[in-house]
Amino acid sequence: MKKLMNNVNAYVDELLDGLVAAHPHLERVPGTQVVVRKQLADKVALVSGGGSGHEPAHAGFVGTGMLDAAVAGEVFTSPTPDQVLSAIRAVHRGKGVLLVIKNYTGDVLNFEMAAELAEAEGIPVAKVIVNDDVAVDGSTYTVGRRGIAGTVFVHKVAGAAAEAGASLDEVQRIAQKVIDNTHSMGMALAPCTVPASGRPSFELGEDEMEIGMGIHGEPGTHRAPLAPVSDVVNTLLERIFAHTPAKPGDEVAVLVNGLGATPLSELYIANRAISEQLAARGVRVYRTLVGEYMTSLEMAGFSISLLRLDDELIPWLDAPTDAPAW
Amino acid sequence: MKKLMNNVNAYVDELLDGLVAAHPHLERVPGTQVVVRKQLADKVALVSGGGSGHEPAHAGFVGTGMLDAAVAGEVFTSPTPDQVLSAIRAVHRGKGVLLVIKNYTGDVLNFEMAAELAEAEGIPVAKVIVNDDVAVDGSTYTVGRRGIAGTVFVHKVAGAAAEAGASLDEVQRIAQKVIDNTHSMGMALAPCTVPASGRPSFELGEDEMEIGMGIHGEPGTHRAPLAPVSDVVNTLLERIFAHTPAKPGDEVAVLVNGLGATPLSELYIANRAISEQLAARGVRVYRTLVGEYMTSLEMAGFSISLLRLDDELIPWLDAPTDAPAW
Amino acid sequence: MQPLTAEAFVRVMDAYAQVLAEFRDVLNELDNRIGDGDHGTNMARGFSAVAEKLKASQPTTPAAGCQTVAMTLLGTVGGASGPLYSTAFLKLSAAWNGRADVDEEALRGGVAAALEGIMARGRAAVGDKTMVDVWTAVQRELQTEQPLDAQRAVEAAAAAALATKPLTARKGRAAYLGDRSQGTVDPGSLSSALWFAELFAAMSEGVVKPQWDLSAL
Amino acid sequence: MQPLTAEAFVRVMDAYAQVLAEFRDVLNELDNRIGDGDHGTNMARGFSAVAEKLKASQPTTPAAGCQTVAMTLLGTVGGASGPLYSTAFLKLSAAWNGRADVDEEALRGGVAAALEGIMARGRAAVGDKTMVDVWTAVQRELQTEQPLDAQRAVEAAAAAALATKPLTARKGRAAYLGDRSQGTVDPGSLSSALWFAELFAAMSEGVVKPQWDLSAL
Ligand SMILES: Nc1ncnc2c1ncn2[C@@H]1O[C@H](COP(=O)(O)OP(=O)(O)O)[C@@H](O)[C@H]1O
Ligand SMILES: Nc1ncnc2c1ncn2[C@@H]1O[C@H](COP(=O)(O)OP(=O)(O)O)[C@@H](O)[C@H]1O
Ligand SMILES: [Mg+2]
Ligand SMILES: [Mg+2]
Ligand SMILES: [Mg+2]
Ligand SMILES: [Mg+2]
Repeated sequence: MKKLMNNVNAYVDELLDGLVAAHPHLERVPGTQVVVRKQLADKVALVSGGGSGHEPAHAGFVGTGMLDAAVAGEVFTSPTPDQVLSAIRAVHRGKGVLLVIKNYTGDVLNFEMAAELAEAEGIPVAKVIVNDDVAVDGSTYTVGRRGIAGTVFVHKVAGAAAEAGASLDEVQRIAQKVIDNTHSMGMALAPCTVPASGRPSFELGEDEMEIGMGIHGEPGTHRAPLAPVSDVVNTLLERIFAHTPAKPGDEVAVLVNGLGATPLSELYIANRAISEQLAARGVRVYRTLVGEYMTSLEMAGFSISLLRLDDELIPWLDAPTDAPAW
Repeated sequence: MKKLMNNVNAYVDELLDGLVAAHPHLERVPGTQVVVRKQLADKVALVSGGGSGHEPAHAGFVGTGMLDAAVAGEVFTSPTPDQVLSAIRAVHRGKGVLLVIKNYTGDVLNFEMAAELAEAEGIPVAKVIVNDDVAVDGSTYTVGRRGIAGTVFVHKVAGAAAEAGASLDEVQRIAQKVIDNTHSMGMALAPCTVPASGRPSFELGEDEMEIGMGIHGEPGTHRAPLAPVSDVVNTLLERIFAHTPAKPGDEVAVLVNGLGATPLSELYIANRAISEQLAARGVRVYRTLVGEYMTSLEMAGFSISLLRLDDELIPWLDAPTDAPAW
Repeated sequence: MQPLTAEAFVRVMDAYAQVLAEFRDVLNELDNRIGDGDHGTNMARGFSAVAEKLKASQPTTPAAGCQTVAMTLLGTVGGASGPLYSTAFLKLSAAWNGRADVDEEALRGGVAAALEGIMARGRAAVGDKTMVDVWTAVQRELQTEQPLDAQRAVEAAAAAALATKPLTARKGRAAYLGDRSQGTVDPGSLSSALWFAELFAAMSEGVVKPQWDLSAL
Repeated sequence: MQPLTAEAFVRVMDAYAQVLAEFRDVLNELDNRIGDGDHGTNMARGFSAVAEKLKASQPTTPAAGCQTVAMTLLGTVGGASGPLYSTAFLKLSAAWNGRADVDEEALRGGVAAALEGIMARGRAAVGDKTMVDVWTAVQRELQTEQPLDAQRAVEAAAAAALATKPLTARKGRAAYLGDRSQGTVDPGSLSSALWFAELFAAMSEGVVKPQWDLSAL
């Protein structure tokens, strides 16, 4: 394991220090792994978070018009409820707090417990659960789909609505609308190594790729021989279009998300195929994001997220934000 | 070699297609590997470029207030003069063109020949040569220092001055001032693989790192056993401070640049050490950029660049830009 | 069965922390096969903090001890198992409130309440290949066998853990594996069975704790 | 020495393109050791384009042929070697302007002009471990030996290329290696020596081209 770090046990603590040092409009809630905006507005507050190792998610999305706080767990481990509660307390300004939770049992349970504790303190808390990953979606189990990179669209759109003064109910409705219209799927070429374990999260042959890979190395639909990226894009889009409500003539936002080690050049090559294939499907691309938004340490691979847009969502998507990673 | 691509010979062509598809304010000059702003302003034009494989450099820095055109060579190979000439012709609006060249023999020669051809056509061309890499700087050879990630500061500051209407001489002077005040040094943990060759650019043992690594895998000062990142940062800053004019009390901009495969979390951990060590040296950090600005495909590692600031440079550094990668 | 005093409860938790340190890699390995490989790390981190907290706070009742366990787990474990074990101990604490020690009847009520809490929080049913399978097995023993045979209860817990092996996970991270989750014992079931072994051994002399054949997990 | 006609020039460039295809991996390997490993790819790409262009354009004078070579290299090679070889052929073209063929005197003037062009552009001196070393050796032969012994010139070029091996590079990418650039023949010197071998062989019957011992490079 080759990593730029000092102490494996201080990995999250040190990265959060380095993050607030780089972004002076952010600060840590002392004694916690919570990053908040220094200037809080008198509005509904948005809190998200999850395990670390997905940087810039989520602290990189804290800023005007996006999140008010991000809670960082250990690498790939959901944060504890007391941490989430600290975040809720730190950002609540009397208008209530929306929790944006990715659909993992650990995340859901820890955020839910924090919500109960906060409500016991009289803080109105609403929540939405993001489940954009169409790779795992079957009737054989009942946990539902995972939340992956499409979560960033929820932060952006709901954050902009909150910044503009929408009520907690309204922000929750808009966030849920984004979730209902966001569908993602990823793939991986090479694993990552969790610092505490020091071992690669999985093994893939030199000519293999994993289709449907989650952001913690959870497997997806199948393992397949390495293929040209245009074919890979086709596989991912086929499955996304089995779920997205986007039809010919609709407008979408596209997120081409790198998992960590994949060069931007390759993401652009993928985006070329994506834009061609969306055009062939008659879907119009309103806006495209290409880069690293929700990573898996140094995993190689990428995911595609589509958000179907309408006249309500577009202005919030385009609204200004000073979140460093948008 | 595991890459998201279709055809090794179309690597650059396809990535440029994907890039302009993602960024609608950019377009390609037809039949070339040149990316330009669609809306050109009536001002001094800035052109930069070099081999591909350093994305987002340089096309990601094309936009209002930064570059007007970026010329992309084959992966790690300087572009040819006819390509550079196409860029110059495409963006010249009667006020002259500044070429921002990284100090490699190939880049210098090809850009210089293009400049001569453009001047023969009556286009006033000025140039600056960026040589921020303090890793290689000795009296035994006469090629001077290499140009690496600090180049981005030149694009930003000189681009902002040009956007504000400065003359060609003035933009050149400001660019040169940035160069004189920018010093960088990098290191690598793992090599990259040029698509056309399919082989790793160098080999490093499981416990080794290369200090002073260039952005094409050129070696630097020495190979050393893997060390805590705070020690690595100390090594790089020691050498940078042997060259930078920054003194205690001065203000600097800091660029913590990932080489491709290094997770953002690790860059933040590095930035924590950097900000502590700069504070210990009495140097004030005016602004910090952390992320991938000039990469080496999927090389693992990072570089630090310091730009010493003054009252003239700060406003240009902070001026708005719509370049996607700033 | 001898009633569990506050001191005995602290000893149970201390012994359990040691067992978890021993089983950390085993639990991680099971979780690695069908989850994200951190169940051992999570549990060892949480319960070593619990053991220290209990030593420092010296609870005077089992209920107070359970309250400390619940709060400590809440702030140290994270993941899916953190809130679930925390909920279990919170429910035990509520069930045992006001008692100096825990007799068989109190245990019956406590385990039923804890299981209800785990199920309410995690929404898993028996057979979903989670710790619910083990807690349910113990709860059934407590319902059907009165007075309880502690040795049988320990063995029922172990058997329930082993019985998760062929199942397809329907809750938690392992569920994303679908059929590929078959053939591995659920790590949370094993960690629960390990706890019941310590608990019953403390409440009944001569209980023989199960020998785990690691290659059979 | 027999004067070089336009047709002979085209044949030289065609033969050279084939030699470069054969030596591509060797040149890449040398460049890999002390540069970025692309000199063979760059040269093979550029001169195969040159061979095609010349076949298509059928130049009527060596000067016109050199002009085509220069312009083609300019748009296909890139890197350091592209502008340098392009400059060399541009200077040859200027020096041979108006001539139907190239005799020894024209060759002398052409090589001197080309070398001057390479040095003006690349700012390298003899001994800096670049192609300048090879062009200088040939230019010296042309200056000092009149009439020229083509075989000696070919051998002088090869010897100059081999003589770069122990040198420390002071120009080009290899210079960043400092002392670590010692012990490898400069790839641009080898590619230049290969060209002179083709050129002189075409201008003088019976010239024996050097045998390269790859393990000695
Ligand atoms: N919904 C659930 N209900 C009950 N137990 C669950 C549930 N989800 C997961 N578990 C238990 O939690 C264990 C995994 O815990 P752990 O690995 O610590 O958390 P995570 O899955 O978040 O990494 C599983 O082995 C299972 O026994
Ligand atoms: N300044 C220079 N003057 C003359 N020749 C040079 C100079 N710099 C490099 N060269 C020649 O160019 C060769 C390298 O060419 P090539 O590998 O194609 O370009 P690059 O170095 O840009 O990758 C070297 O072997 C050397 O002979
Ligand atoms: Mg986990
Ligand atoms: Mg090169
Ligand atoms: Mg786990
Ligand atoms: Mg080269």
